[in-house]
Amino acid sequence: MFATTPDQELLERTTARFLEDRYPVSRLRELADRTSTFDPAVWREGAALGWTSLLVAEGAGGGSVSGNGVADLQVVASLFGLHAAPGPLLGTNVVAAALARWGTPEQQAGPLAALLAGEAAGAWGHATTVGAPGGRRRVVTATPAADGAVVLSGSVATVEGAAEATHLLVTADAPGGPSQHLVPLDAAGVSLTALRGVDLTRRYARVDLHDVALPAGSRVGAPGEADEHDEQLVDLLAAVLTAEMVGAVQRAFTTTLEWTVDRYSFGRPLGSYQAIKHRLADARTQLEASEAVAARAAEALGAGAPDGRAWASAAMAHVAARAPEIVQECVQLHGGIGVTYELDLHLYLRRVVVDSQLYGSATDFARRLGRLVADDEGRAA
Amino acid sequence: MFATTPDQELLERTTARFLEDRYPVSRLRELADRTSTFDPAVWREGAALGWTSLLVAEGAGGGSVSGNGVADLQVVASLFGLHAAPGPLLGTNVVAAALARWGTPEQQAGPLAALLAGEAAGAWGHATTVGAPGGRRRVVTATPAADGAVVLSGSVATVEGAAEATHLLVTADAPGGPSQHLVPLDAAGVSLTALRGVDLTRRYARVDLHDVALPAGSRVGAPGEADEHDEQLVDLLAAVLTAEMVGAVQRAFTTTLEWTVDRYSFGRPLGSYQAIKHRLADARTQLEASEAVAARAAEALGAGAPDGRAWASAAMAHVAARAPEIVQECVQLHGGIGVTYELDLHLYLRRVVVDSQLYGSATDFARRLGRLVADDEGRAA
Amino acid sequence: MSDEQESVEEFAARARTWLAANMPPADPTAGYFSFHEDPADSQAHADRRIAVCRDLQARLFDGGFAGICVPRQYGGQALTPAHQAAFNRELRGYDHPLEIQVSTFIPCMAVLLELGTEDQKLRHIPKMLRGEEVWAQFLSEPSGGSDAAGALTTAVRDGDQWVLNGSKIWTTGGWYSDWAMCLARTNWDVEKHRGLTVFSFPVSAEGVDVQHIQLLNGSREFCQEFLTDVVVDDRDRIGEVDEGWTVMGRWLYHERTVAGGSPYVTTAGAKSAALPNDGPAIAALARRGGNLDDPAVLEAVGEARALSMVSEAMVGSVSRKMASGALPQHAAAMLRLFSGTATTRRTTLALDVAGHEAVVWEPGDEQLASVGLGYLVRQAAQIGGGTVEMARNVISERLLGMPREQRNDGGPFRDVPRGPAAG
Amino acid sequence: MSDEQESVEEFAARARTWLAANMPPADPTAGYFSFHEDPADSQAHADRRIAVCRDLQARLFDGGFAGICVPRQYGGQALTPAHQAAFNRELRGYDHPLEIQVSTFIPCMAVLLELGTEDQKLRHIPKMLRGEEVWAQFLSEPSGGSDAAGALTTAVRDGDQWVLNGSKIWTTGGWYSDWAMCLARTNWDVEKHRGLTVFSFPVSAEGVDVQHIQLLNGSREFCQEFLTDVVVDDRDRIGEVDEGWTVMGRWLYHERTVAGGSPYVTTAGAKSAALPNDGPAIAALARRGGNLDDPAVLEAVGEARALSMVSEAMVGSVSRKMASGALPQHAAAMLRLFSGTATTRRTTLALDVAGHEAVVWEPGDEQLASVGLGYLVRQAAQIGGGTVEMARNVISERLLGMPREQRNDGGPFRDVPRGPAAG
Repeated sequence: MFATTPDQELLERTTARFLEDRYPVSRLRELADRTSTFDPAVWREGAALGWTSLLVAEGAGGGSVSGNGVADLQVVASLFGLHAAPGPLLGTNVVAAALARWGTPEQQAGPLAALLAGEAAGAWGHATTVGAPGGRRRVVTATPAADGAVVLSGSVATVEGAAEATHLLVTADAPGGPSQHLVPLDAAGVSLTALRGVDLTRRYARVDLHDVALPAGSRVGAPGEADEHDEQLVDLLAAVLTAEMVGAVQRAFTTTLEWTVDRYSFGRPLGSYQAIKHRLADARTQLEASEAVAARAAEALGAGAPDGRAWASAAMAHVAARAPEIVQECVQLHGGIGVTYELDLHLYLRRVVVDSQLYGSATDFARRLGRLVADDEGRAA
Repeated sequence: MFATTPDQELLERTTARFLEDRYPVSRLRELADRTSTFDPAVWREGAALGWTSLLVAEGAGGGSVSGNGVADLQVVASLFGLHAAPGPLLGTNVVAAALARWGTPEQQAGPLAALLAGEAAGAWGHATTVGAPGGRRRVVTATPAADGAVVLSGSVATVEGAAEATHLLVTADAPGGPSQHLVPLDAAGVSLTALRGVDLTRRYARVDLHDVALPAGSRVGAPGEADEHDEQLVDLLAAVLTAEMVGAVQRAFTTTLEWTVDRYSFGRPLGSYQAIKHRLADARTQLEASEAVAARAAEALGAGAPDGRAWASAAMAHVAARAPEIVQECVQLHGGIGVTYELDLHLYLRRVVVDSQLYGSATDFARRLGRLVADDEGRAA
Repeated sequence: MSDEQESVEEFAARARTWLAANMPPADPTAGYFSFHEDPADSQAHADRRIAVCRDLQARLFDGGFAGICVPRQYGGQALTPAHQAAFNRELRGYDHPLEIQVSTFIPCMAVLLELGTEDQKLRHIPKMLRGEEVWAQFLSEPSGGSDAAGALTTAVRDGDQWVLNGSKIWTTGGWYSDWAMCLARTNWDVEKHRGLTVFSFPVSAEGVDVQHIQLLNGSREFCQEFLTDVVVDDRDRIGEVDEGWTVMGRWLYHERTVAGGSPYVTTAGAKSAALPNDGPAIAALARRGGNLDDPAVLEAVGEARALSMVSEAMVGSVSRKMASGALPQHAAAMLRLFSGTATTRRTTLALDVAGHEAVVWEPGDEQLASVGLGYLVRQAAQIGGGTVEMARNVISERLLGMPREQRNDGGPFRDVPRGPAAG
Repeated sequence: MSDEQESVEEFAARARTWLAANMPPADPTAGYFSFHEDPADSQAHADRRIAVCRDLQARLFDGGFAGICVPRQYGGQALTPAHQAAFNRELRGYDHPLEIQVSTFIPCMAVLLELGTEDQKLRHIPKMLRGEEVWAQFLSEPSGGSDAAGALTTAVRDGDQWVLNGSKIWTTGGWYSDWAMCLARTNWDVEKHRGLTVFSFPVSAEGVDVQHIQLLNGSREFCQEFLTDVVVDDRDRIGEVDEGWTVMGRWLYHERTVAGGSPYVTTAGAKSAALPNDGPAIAALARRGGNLDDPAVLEAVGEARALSMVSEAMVGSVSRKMASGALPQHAAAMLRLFSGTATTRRTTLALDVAGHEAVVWEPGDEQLASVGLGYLVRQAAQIGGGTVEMARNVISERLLGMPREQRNDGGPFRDVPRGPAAG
């Protein structure tokens, strides 16, 4: 869907083939009952295909295939949506991006290199408040100790893949202002509580930090920069999430279109009824619109354009609102079978429901964009 | 639409016949170009039919036809919507209700009696804030003078029929708390500025009050009661507005259904296309729902039920959201002719657009209901 | 042998006394949160509840309050709909066998009363009234969608018996039911509505395989049945051979009276207030999430509450209009359409307000899980009991008189196109 | 006689210099607030603007920048689409004759270039390029709706002339146009697409009566024309007799290039930012109304802005996909559908935010009046230029390959049902 250059098409083909092979629907249904869905071997192979390096500059050991790593990562993410695939794609890439942009040489040589190689996985303790109320509140504090060391305490509500990740990136309130820290998940004082959720193959945990002592050099970026850095990571995540939702919607739409051709009602194909035709026309159009704005966000972010944040927000505001509605429309057109566990459709519904809510909803991102517009207006006035 | 008793049916028949005769569409189109659309003779005849007395207890000179004057007034209001009729129906009935409920014997013997007889018309300086932001702000203050007299100053933003009314009911900030006052519109210091608007046959003005000296006895109700009284008047108005919108939608729907039967496209009636059938089914259902909830609000308010405010709010929240959408759907099904001045459809569109915004929007009333629910919850918790 | 009939008032007084002494109070929290993180819970939950219902129904029978409008010879009380209505009013606040009213009493007992043989009535109705026979409807089929008359399940005559083969779906509680009423095709060579026949048989009959269907919220109460050479006595046939569509007319009529007005149903009406995703429930979510002061959240609470209130007002007003003849019976399709879309919208509002907390939650947090899992089955409100699309067809064609959809299902049913999916 | 072609870069540099010396700057506030409390203003406004456009077009011609892709013998520059695109880029910030590009150049001039006679090209195209001939499209008919091929306007041959009778509607600026391109029926006895012919004639011809149509926002720029025995020379016929639908294929193709990609249009593209009902405009309304701090209002501002941004992204991406063949040309219907529904939604958001201030306003308050009156014509965005319903048909049938709608308009056009309304 998102590939536009020959190199991206190659990435798309190899990733698609790999995911089809490793994560057919039968495998996803097995994983649904497992406590852990993480397969280190699969993940290392994915890293070899390029999944972990796209947001990381070549100088830091990464590399994009098209010159725009955000757009490249959309190619991969859309296929994760299309296959409802597990794997720490979001957390690892976000943490890698943060380390590549703001990490110390030691962080880049150590944890980042391991993430790039697929030997380690990252988890993001997403703690910004996109839009105001209902956003996650930050409840981690960092207390300075001797020799630049720091002690972290608090709780991070909903962390994807925390149980399998090696490093957690989390923002803490600190004397010098909010700061990002890289927390080894095996550090003393870190405890995890497994959570339940709608997605069948992604696992989440609450991460509690009880006086976790970190040595000097755990901070990522300068003190006080974390809020802006978190916003930048939200921008990147928006590009990735929207692409993943587009992939999931694409799968739901395609199978539903086939269903309306094959299914007969009163001696006519379901798809010959105009009311159904028009609704699929609307769905197809919204899918195209979603792909267009998601791709445009990646274009702007990858180019470092000043309106990147506006595009990322517009993409989430639009796609997170439309994607679940399109898939629910697909459920409706299937009739009763559409709400059963037996039909595969729900795999894609689950994915878009989580993606459209967990890191900020369409409403939150619409408000974020609205605030950008209002601020511009205010400056112009 | 709203008549359920034989007496209400009589009121409906006589009112319908009278409005058809006095306000055919050709007459409305003439009035559209006039500065004033008020016809005192027609209004006196309407008063004789009962239009002005329904919210007033018999003891105060009024009388309902069914025992529930709010429901009776819905019968009349729905016909005002169906005929897009002019006339100070809203203002006169609201002011009459206020005087009947809280007025002094002198106010009832004087202004109220004139309103009931159709010799005078009322205007309401609607000043409550339904829902919080975007609502009208109160900017009239009352300063006590000697002998119980009072001096009013300020401005009332949008008063329907102010130019033809004899009395304005307005709430002012006063030392004893917000109070309602009855202001003769010919008093010294009252000035009007004619406004423009979407409705073709209703006229609005801004009323400025420059040190308007009122004698003792101009206050309606006790000091400090005005906020609750205004809320009660908003409840009544909600019942009337929703009925008027239902009438206007009924007309738009009926003519559109006929159009889809008569109009052919590709050799088939427009109404044989399933996409159009389904949209009219939705519209018909929303119309029925709107009528049902509006009638239920009148039932509750007329009976003085404790959930009257909730029903009135639910009715406006729902009808003000749906009515304009149904009429716009009717426009859409007419195609290009639907947005022309030539087709009569816009008469009803204009009416529902104004009714659904001027005294508080669907959003405002949804918030009002939400606050009632939240307060209940809070008490229960 | 006929007694002087007891007045409604006397009857109501007697019922009041009896209820206080014999029936347990209702549990207001029960029933509505039908989400099950572990699907096995769903089945166990239903089993427990049906056992309670059978017991409660037996108590009603023993107390002389079962089958209030059913003739005495079949175990009923031979009273009037007014007596039943009075009893239902008195029933408020008491637990009662709500879950077996639909299917067992409407439509199954109602259809037997109207179209069953004397033998069928005597064999089944007393047992139904004693809670001993719970009936299921074997009606929808996997290939059927909205087209009930397109049944493919086939019954072939073999002397005094019939042999049934095929599959039925969307049966509520197939596994705990005792008997089934089943629509089957007995003639493939005539027009589709003319080759159908209705049968009844025990769910435990040989060749009946009941499978649970798991829904996305963990519910396993719906079933699919596979019928393989199921042998049915001709005396268990309901109505004439190939006249099944006539039976279906009454079957569907009685099924629709679930919205109100049936003389055969013992219910205190919808359990009030605590609907999931109504305004108060959403306000509770928002209070928990700390965003009840957000005006957009207040608006969502108000919108959800308004939708419930409009539904309530509309059921009352449309029912009255249908009763008075101001609206035809087809107007009921507007209730179905409105409630379907309104429920969907409320489900969405609840998710919007709960947000991220409803897609990932602490184990055991039933309130948030029900929002997230409830959203997954959101469309059930627009599918179950007839899709909203069918309702829109009915409204436009029957109520508004717009042209009917073209149908390709005339002629011998054998030749009706069924598409590659029906292969 | 052929010169060495100027490179695009040289041409652009020359254009830059010329524009700075010869064209006035654009007025960023002009054009979009097309509301007119007094409808007479609408006509006067259009008259003034068209006079300006004619002058600007003449300047372009005199400067050697008119008809950049038109052959020299018809007054053009015989350069490439790349030159036109470069000129359009340079044009940003300058006023230019935008309002006469559609109709005069696309589709009319484009159709003449492809299908006109040499005589027709020589007579008309130079005048078009000089701003002397503004053309109108006499295409839609009052009875026609979405069915252009259902034209009832009839042309009857009379020797070397034709006599036209009928009515056309939705002509932009019929009264200020000089010539019209007109679709008419020349044969009622064949299938509907096979009996049509295209003509051209002066709008001032005897028997052409142009009437203004007043829209709900006060605009009077659309017209309806009544044709009564209008005599047209056969040399003004475009294309073959009864082959009008072939001409229409190109006519409609060129009309659709208004979204972009035409080599015959001189435009700097959509005037940016200040669209009515885009996010910034709604934020300005809210700032005025004092409710910009309401989170629901911020959300509305964001939603409106997002819709505009999505439209922009989608135009770019779908155009690219159509150009590369990744999507068929019919995919353009998705752009039409999205922009129609998005514009409608933005109009609604603006009204929601402005609220009561947009339904009753102080005289002369153009900002608020445009919101209220704009809402009245909201559906125009889903009607004009082909309804969204037709777009949904095209998307489902042509793009998704779903079954076509049943049509009852085969056979001789004379016998096609036209309904009581067409009486």
